[in-house]
Amino acid sequence: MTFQNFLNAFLFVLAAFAFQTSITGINRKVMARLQKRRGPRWYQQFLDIFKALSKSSISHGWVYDFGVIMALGGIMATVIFIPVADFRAFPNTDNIFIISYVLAVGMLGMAMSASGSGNPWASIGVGRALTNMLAYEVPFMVVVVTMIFGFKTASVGEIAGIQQGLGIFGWNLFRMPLGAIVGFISLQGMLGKKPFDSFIAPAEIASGPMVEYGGKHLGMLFILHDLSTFIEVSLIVNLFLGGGATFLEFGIKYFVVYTLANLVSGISPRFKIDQAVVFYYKFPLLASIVQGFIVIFTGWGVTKWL
Amino acid sequence: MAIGDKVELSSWEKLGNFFRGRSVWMMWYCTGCGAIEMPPTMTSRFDMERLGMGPMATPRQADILLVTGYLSVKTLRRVIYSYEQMQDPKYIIAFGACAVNGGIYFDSYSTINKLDDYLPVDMYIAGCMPRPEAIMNAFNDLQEKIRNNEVDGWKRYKKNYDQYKKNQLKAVGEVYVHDEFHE
Amino acid sequence: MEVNKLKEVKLFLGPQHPGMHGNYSVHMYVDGDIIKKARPMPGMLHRGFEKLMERKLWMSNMAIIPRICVIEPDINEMVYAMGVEALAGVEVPEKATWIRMMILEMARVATHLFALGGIGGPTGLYTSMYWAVAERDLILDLFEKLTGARVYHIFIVPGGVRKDLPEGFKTQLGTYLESLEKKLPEYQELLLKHPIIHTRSKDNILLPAEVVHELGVTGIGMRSATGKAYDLRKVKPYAFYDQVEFEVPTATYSDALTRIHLKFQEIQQSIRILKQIIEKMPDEGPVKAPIGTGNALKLRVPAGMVYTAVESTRGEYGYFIVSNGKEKPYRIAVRGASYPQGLLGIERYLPGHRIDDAPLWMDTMGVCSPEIDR
Amino acid sequence: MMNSMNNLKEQLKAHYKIAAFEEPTKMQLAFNVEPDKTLDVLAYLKSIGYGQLSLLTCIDWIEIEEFQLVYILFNWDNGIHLLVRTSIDRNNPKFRTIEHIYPGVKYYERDVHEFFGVEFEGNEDSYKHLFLELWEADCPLKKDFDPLEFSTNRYGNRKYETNFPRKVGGE
Amino acid sequence: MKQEKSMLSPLKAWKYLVKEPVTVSKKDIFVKPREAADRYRGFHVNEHDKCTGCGTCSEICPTDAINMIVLPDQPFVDGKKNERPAFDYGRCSFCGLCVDICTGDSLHMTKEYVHITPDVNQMYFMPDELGIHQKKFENGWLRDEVSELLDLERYEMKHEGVSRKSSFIEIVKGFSYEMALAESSRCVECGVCTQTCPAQMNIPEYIRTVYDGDLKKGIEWIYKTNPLANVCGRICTHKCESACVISNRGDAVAIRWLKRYIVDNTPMDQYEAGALAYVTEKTNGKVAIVGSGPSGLSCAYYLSTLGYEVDVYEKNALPGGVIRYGGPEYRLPEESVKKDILMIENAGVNFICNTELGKDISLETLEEKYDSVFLGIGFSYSRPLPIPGSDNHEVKFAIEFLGQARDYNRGLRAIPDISDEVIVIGGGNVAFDVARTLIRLQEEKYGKSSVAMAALEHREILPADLEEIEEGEEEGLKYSFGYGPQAIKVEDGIIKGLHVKKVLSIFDGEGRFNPSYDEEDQKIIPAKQVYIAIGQMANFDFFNEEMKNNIEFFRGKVKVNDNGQFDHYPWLFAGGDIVRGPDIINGVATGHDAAKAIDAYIRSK
Repeated sequence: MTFQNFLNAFLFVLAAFAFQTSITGINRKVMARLQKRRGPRWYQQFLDIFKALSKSSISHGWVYDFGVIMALGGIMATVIFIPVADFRAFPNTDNIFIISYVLAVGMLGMAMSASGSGNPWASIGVGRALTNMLAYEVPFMVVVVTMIFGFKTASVGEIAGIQQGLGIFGWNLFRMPLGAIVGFISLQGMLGKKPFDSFIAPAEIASGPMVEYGGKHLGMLFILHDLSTFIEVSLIVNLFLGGGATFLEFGIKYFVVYTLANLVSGISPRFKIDQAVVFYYKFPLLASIVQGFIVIFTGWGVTKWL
Repeated sequence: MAIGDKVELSSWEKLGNFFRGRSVWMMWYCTGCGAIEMPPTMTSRFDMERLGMGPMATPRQADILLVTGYLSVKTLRRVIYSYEQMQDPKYIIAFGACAVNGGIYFDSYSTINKLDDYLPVDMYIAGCMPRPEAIMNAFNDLQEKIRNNEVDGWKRYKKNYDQYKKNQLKAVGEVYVHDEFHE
Repeated sequence: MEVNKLKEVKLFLGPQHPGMHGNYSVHMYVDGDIIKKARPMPGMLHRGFEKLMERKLWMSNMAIIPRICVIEPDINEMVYAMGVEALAGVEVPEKATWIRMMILEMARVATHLFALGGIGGPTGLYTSMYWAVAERDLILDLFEKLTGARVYHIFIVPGGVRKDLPEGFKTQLGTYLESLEKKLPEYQELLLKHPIIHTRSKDNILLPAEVVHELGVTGIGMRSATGKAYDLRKVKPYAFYDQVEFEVPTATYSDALTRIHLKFQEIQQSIRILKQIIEKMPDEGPVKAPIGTGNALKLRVPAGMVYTAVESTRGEYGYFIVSNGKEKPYRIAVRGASYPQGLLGIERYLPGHRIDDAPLWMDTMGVCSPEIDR
Repeated sequence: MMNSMNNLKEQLKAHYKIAAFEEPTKMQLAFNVEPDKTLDVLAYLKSIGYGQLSLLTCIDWIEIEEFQLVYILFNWDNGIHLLVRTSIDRNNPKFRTIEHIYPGVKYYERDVHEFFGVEFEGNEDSYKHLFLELWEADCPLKKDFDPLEFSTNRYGNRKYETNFPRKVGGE
Repeated sequence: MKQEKSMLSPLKAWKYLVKEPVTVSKKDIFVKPREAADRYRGFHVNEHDKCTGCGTCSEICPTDAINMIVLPDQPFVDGKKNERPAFDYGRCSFCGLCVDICTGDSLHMTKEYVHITPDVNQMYFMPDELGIHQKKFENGWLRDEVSELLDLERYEMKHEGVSRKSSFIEIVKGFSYEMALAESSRCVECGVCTQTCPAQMNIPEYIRTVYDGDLKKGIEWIYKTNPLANVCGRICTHKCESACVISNRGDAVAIRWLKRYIVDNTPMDQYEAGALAYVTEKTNGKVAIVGSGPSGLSCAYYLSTLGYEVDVYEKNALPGGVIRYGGPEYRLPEESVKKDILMIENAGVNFICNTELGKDISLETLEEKYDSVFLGIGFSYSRPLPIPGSDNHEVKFAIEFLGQARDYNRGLRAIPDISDEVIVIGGGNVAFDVARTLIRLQEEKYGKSSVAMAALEHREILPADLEEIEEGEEEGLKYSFGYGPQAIKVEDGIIKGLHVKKVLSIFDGEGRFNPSYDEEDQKIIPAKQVYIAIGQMANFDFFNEEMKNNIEFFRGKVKVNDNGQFDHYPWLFAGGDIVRGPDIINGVATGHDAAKAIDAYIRSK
């Protein structure tokens, strides 16, 4: 752990933010195309975030303020642990359990802060968000555990590295197709994209947890959202698409995954929250368990592969 | 402070205006019938997201309040609520005739006549109702004015708060939103 | 229903709420996501129309009446004109009647498209909303060509219409109808066949047939529950609706999905009617009959009272007009078509549903807040 | 259809001694009913198929000091609109609710109460304001209420600071 | 109902990723906003020179958005007010009703629709030929015959057929109730007529009473400014109708006939109550009125209502002057005149007939006896025609002849001495009155008629009313318009005819009266009598020398101030023909003005 590490980590968080924000901007244009229109400038997302930061902001109590900071801190910390290509800010810390754990700090901070705002819509939103998390985490964790069991490592970077050997067919997408499908479905939920965005549903609960956020707090929330998107999409890329040998390769894969998630979101209505839970506990959970059985009992995809 | 008076700004504020003038979020509140031209403006035909504008679900997140036409006193209470919840800097665009001088409802007992008595208006659009093109032009003009720091409605509201409050109370009696259950 | 204060939260759904189309509000108590008690809160758009109309000349009222319902203004003009004509005993020329029907059906298509896209709002399928509103905008362009305004047309006046068709209008309308017919299956595929839409709306927000009568719900709500063609255009044909062929889509099981489907089918039927109108409308002929003598300032309508109603997209839309033989109406009362489902319907039948269903109730039943508030 | 109209007339004549009918337009029948018979007539009409209450409204005949309540009923099967009218005293406007006959009337009664001040005994919510909030002035749809005066006093009118001839917005 | 469900069908929407969007380009929004449709109801333009300032747009406006603004530097013309509409876009609802009802066809709507401003005052503007931004835009919504909101065609009254010429029966039948109602409903109540009417009659107000069916109120409105209601309802020169804004695009409202409808159809008791509604308590003051013509009667009535003691001196046997002795019976029946004069008498006016100023009583006596004197002597003498032969005893003069004819109608004398072939010289309304009276007398006396007419002016520029010319032709008048009389051909003291020459021009290059003739085209129109109706004049012999020196005369009239007061003689007032020339309604107006001035004068004394 040198100063260089910390500098790297700092620059990495900045780069991750810039990268994801640009891609969000580009994706807004893609979505616009789907809706038969032209869409905003590609850098609009930056303008939005900095605009929000430039505005005044009020506090709803220390829980509210602290929650946001805690969430942002937690998420930034998580970003540092994400392995991208062969880059590690702090070597050997890309353990998936660490990532999940630190990520949870961020989410908890968020939930704390939103509840602290005292708005009933926010409370309902937080309730829904936690339910939603519970729904997608279960099948996703089953797949991840399967993967850890299969590859005998919990390091995301290593899991990605293992897949890189056999060309395109070395990816877990082909090794564990069922698991990959579950992964993508879970990603939709993690990103809060439709059909699993009932916790922010504007038409129902007026954007849920975000209802009381404005100004600087909202700006931080946007940064937080972009960073957590980066974490989640990177995880999927690393876990199922073999990460990337270079930044470019990783970036392309990242873009494809995120755009695909957006496109699915663009043509989907949202589930009600109970329906979302039911949905996750049906096919994805079943598929993940089946995948687990396949890997554990046959080794197909891990030991028996090409 | 009169409209258009320029004040020397710090470079932070200039930078702020740079962003504010390019990203303006509107509050999703259909206060009157002019709101029927908002969907075309928002959606594919006129696509106001090109200007960096989009609807926001709550007043806290919004920068701009669109008063789309007439305001009944009952709505005015809620609009005042909403406006005061918005974060500075905030702007108001008044749509159509009704917000200027009562419009077609000038003799109605339940709609106000002059919006700027109660809230500071930054821009008026003529028409009943304004076409999407006019609305888009107004947004564009407003953004330009924000970038040039010519919009100061929210400052006026703070400065003349007592006067605004007095007018508001005269019209609405009480700026308190009652519960329908009467329990 | 006793409200448990500890468990249940009071919420204002609207008026400033993205799920609300228009300035309308529902106050409710929720337990988690379940609505325990709901009370409609109209009046945010109350302008006192019935009073204002008493104060204006019979002809000046033309400018104000379309504003009662923003989404479908033309029915107001039609029903007002019908009432005045009935009182004055004026026969509308043939061509004018066809033009009126054309306007009404164009408005019906536009409104249904808007509502169909509107389903995308509460369900989150914004793409369909973006498409449908842009599609509707093309009808507004046609309206602008015909009437000179996009939204408030002020075109149907007592005695006929204000102007003859512009040149080439029938062709333009025909072209548009064809392109719309090609586009409609896309909505079917994106919206009506979407499994998540099915999940959300099938067997949800039911409206049993007996409830319909209890509330006085008309329009799609009534037809989807009773299975009968209770449409004023069939039951009590006005204009030339008895001279065109069309079907009234009905169903016997009224859930949200069925009502969305009916909306979609009504668009198809309206297109069918519009095509027949284009065919049957005479090229020549007067489009306005003189009503009374003298100029519009001094128009007097003989004393009497009459109730006229037309079928709007939301049901029976009526005006009760009382004249005492002066230049101004003595009293006009408006029956907003969404009055029953927007007020009593929400109070009685929303509780028990989830918060998510409230906007869907508004959209599929058709609740137009300005016409409730007036 | 004409037959059902005539039948109806005869039945009303036989049961309730209503003789004077008007036909404002085709398929529409208007008649006056004594206030104390109104509920019976409405219940009877509902039983013979006039299941929908389209509208309840009120007319302020200020010169003869009367409120005229108009119940507009509709039968979807034969397409006949009925205008059942009854008169009550303008200075003591009270009537009974028909919520037990047509439940849908609840909000119409609130409406009439709000705008005309008619009290409907039996309708629990009818005293609440539906459209107006914190309203202290007189009932606005009464003929002696002047909205322009009210509006001018309360909301004011704009005085433009302009002199003519003057061009606006010209560069 | 079959409700299909498919996982894959929504995916088809992805095809729009590669299709062109439907969005309107930024250029079409910001640089040059999309052109609106041809009928678009955008911002207003108003052609100021066509606009009459009638304010009808303001009347119809459902939102009270149109205010009529007085433009002081705008020239004041008959039939136009110097007001122009200003639009409050804080009110306007863009319904276009103002365009549809515009009487002058000046107001249009353009295709312009973008107006954005932070300044609220910019929402109020007065449109001119260019729009709100002084940029030329195409017209959008225009009025056409379908959207027309005015009623442009007059509801014509019934006329007697040609057989009318054999009697003095009144030609024009009055309006029936329905027609009066219909005709009154055409009025837009702009008040341009009021402004044009010399007497400033409250025309829109009394037309409104016809429409409202409250005729007593109508009588009151009429008597407010004109006590000769019956007379003016029949033979007024109706300057108001030529000014009527409806006549810009259609037929003027029949204001005169509506007035006649009111006076004819009001029950007598209501009529009297209406006519005497303004009578107030007696005050001290005595006024002498000389001449009982329109101006004298008007002055007498208003002074009487103000409470003065009024004596009217009349040289003839019956009061009324021109209305008694001038207008022909078939236009102005005796009962109408009687009714008017009766009302004036009832108002408290005292008539002293057969007393001529200068002969039977002198001005000095009047000055002594009364607080103030009003001269309404009128042009009661015909202007002679100085051509050879005009001294023949068969050359008759219009005023004298008409008086004789009226007296004959009243049964006060025998039929005037008329021959069976006559010619009338002159082209004014009086000439036609003479000619058509002659026809009737000839029919009565000889059973046939032969009346010729000659006048300097061509038919198109004849000063008489069009309807007179047309009706006269129907009745068989033989016209020689455009022929100037040169001499009356007399043989042995008996008139044989009139020698006329074709007129080339009436005025010379400097605008002086100096007719030039075509020597090639001349003829002799046979006639046994010649009636001269080329104008009237007054006789001012009763003024003493001092007064004659102090009073300014011009073109046969006297010069007085705006109130009818003589500059040197504050007790002396004048009105009617000798102030403004021959015209009944001018007479009424000057009489009324003088009455107010006399009131002020007596009070100040």
